[in-house]
Amino acid sequence: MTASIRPEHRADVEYLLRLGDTTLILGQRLGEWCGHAPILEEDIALANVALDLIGQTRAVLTRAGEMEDQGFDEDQLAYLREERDYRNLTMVELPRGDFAFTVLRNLFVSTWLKLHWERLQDSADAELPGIAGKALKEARYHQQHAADWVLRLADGTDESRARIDTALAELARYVPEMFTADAVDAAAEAGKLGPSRAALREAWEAEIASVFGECGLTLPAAGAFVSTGTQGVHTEHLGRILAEMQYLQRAYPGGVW
Amino acid sequence: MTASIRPEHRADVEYLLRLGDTTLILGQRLGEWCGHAPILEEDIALANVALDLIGQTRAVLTRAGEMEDQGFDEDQLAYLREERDYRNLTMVELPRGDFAFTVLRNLFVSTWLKLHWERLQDSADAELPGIAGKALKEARYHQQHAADWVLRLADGTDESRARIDTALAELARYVPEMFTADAVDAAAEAGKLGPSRAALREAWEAEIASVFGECGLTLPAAGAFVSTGTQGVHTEHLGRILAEMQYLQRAYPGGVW
Amino acid sequence: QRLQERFDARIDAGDFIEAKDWMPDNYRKTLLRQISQHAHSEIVGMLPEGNWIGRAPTLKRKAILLAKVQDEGGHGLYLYAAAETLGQSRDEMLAALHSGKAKYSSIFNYPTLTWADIGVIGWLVDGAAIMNQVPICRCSYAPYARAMIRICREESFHQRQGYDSLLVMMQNGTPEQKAMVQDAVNRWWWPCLMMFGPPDDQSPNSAQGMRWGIKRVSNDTLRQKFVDATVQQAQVLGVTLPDPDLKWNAERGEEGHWDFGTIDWAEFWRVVGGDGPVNRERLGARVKAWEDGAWVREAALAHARKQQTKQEAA
Amino acid sequence: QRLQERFDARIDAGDFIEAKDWMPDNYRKTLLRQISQHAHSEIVGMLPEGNWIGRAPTLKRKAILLAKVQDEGGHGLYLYAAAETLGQSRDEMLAALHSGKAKYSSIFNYPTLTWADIGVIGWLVDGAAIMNQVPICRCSYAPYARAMIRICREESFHQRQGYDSLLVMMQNGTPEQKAMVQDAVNRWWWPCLMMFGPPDDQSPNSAQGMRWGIKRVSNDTLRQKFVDATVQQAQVLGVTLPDPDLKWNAERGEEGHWDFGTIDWAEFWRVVGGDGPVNRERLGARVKAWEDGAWVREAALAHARKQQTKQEAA
Repeated sequence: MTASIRPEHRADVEYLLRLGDTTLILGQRLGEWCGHAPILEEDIALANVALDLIGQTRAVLTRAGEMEDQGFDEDQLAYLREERDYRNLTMVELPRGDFAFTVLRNLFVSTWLKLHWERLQDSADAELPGIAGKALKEARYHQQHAADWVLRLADGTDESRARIDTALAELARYVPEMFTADAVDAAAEAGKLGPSRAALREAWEAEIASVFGECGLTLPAAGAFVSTGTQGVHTEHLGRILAEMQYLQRAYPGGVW
Repeated sequence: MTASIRPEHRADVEYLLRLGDTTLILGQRLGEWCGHAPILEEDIALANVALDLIGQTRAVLTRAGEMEDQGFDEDQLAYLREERDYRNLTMVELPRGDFAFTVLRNLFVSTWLKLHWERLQDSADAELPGIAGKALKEARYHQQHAADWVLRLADGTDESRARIDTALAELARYVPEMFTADAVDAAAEAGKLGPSRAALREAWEAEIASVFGECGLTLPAAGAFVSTGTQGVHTEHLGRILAEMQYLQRAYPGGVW
Repeated sequence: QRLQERFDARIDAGDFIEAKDWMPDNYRKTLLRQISQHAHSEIVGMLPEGNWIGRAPTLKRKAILLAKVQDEGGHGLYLYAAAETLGQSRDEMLAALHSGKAKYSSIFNYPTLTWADIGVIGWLVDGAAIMNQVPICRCSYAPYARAMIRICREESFHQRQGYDSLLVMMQNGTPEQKAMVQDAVNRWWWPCLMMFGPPDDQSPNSAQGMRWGIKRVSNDTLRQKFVDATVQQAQVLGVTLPDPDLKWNAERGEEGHWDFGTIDWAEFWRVVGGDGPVNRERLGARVKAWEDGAWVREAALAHARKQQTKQEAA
Repeated sequence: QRLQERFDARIDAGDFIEAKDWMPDNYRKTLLRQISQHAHSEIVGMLPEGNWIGRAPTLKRKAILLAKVQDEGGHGLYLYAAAETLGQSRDEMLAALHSGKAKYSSIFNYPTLTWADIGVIGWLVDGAAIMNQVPICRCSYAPYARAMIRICREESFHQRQGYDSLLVMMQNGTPEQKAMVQDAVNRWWWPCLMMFGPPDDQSPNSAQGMRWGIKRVSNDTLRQKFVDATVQQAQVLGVTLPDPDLKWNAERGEEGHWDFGTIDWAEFWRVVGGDGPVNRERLGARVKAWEDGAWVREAALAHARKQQTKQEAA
């Protein structure tokens, strides 16, 4: 492996990259907590979520590489694309923030992923149902873990409530992207590869509302801004993540690990 | 430019890399302040110091490449070595810290560099005297700028004094490396390439004491620990600096900039 | 009344107004708003470029970029100084920036995603800024005009450096580098056209600005001039401007103009209104720098007071 | 007195002591110190490895590393739980760590400078830890012994994974990768030998530990066993251990041993005393995590209290 690779911009591949890059970059962010969490149990739990996400990434990127047909494996796809060819939800590339930001983001993203995995069990693709079945169990646990913490923090102290409120205000801005469908979604839906993002909005909002309802939080109404990481236009944070993540692959061309 | 380069471990080249890597990495750290300094004048001043340091780096690494004789240019040397082949003072790779840490480190390093440039004006090397003459003027300004701020902060408010005290406690640990000579220093001295680090201690301590004397600071006595960046054994910070600094060169092999 | 008449007459005669001269309140306010906004743009503009200092691909490019942000800081200084002649302190102007009351150029609410963005900012963003700023060198308020003369000279230099760095990549670079340049142009082109402000028929303040000799050329005129100049440069560079409606129209004006497509003014107003890609990050970074630096400024002040006391005692 | 005699008799008979059993104060204190130090080592040990999670070179290696640090966190949990049976809370133990009163394994005061360090930590550091820990699976204090059995099983797995990752690089990697592995071995070898503690004749606590069945094998014996086992593995790997005095001595012991050079005990004591390469960073990171997380722990507590009040009211 040496220079950058560029996958063809095919709708089915893009669809999988959106999933696989979202789990990859969130896994990367959660890995940053290692040794720095508020209690040992959370060092373990966040490492565990990250581990699951990296496992999901491996399965999804491997499948994306098979579809794409230039023979790219999971590591080439994870490590050798240029920034503009990553397709993750913008939300996951934001800095790890404080623990409130981390668990609220985990709640949002794991719910979004869970809804995908549920529906991907019925994908017409040969591999995705199997991948989704395994990932679904993990996502349910991730969602539960995040929801438990959101409840605790929202209904804890004044400080923890203020921090959850701040996190919500920051993250809400990146929610519309989760449900703004485009041609890639339309093709996936038409081809029975997987659901359009738009189709998940109602269920997602209901699940979030059910958690929020227990602790008096409200999801802000969506603004006009729609972030565009899933279309490859990211924030300035992704470039820094990639500089770190890709470093060894870039610095040791032809290396075997 | 593609894979990593490895300069031969020749004493004269190592000697120059210690200078050039120190200016390079300190310049890199100071660049992080851009847009984030306490007042606009300091955004400008720190960018200016960084700019001077990068200029010095270019001259010194170019000369090191000529001596080394594999035809490496300044950019290959700056961007394509592995971590263990960098030779900067450990002190400069420490995170940028707060403004007190930044100006105190600048005082320590610019004084150290200034003493080098003074003596390098008499180097037997064909190029170094010219490089040193230009750099000396810059280093004097850097030293003055840093000293002014150390005075202000040490004799400012209780908070600024506490911050300078903290910075001093942190930095003092990395001072002994500045004056612990080894075979590279001995060879440079013998070959009239430049001074041994050990020969600069007295003058450095006197200049620092003269600044410190004005504001009641005292340089702590040296402990047993001697950091080893100049011998290529760094802290965990350098790897992260390099991941950022080298990213484009690594990700775009054969690129022309 | 007499003062107002004399002021109008001087403006009509093309005289320059100095800080000590009488001027109408609105003239002062309009200038203050414009100069401080311009100053804020210089310092907020350091952020998107600062994002790439650590990753500049060669030492030469790193040095050029450091020199550029240093210049921009300098421009901020001149402009704050020019604005201060109108009776507002820099701290007051910064407070207005930090509270969101004062604006800065909306172009800096777009992120710098690749190294080519740095070149494109030099070429297009600085290019558009120069188009906007050259007429201000003849602005009726002399301190502002003097600051602008110096600034425009440096900006032209930055623009050439930006263009040059793109030219190197397009002429000698790898296919990946060329694609990176084209991508950056695609992202920055339309926001740059918005830098000239809303269309003339939707720009209510323009007429008064023209009358006062603060504004010399209309938004649409400047925008057209920018497009005409840039199309040629894009051709030399070998990039495509992302506008299918772009075509030469020999019929317009004396020497013809380039027609261009419709600007998405909804986006413009959204970003100006605070809802662009990185508005929060930019303002947040400035506020954080200011707050984190409070203890430094207090220390400097305390030290200066102590020094003064000592000198007075001596 | 009777209790003491009965306790001694049980120890002599090789019985296990349980938490509810009577035990001498010093036995309790010694165990507490040792178990909490071991627990602290697990969590401080997450830091040097955590440093490379973000840069792991393949997804598989990233997953393996995440699983490993997760296991280490788990080991910390078991060990804190085992120590708590002796009457000190986890928070008290952490307070002792953060104040510098309690120690952790000095090996973690060395930095992880390259990716190969991660493999070498698995191979050598975990290898040395296992040598130290296997005898503790027969420790007289049952809760500690039970925790160690589980821990040793997982550590062996980690050691194999570390060794395997080095083997891949040494057998199939580039020359740069091989050099990276050799360099990591050079840096970690001597500190690993120090992990067994001071020489037997300078280890005053060892005798009492042996008597109590807390310590089963002496420092020097374990160290020799580690060297003997590791030399072979190094040969298979194709790396050179950085000790010119290393040579086979068929005369020593029944089956012979590898002689090795003199350990720099001054360095050992300096690092144990707090003056190693990254002591401050490691402890600083733990203290910062604890302080930054205070509001989270308070919130969890406040929430639990509220829930309890609700339940009691219902």
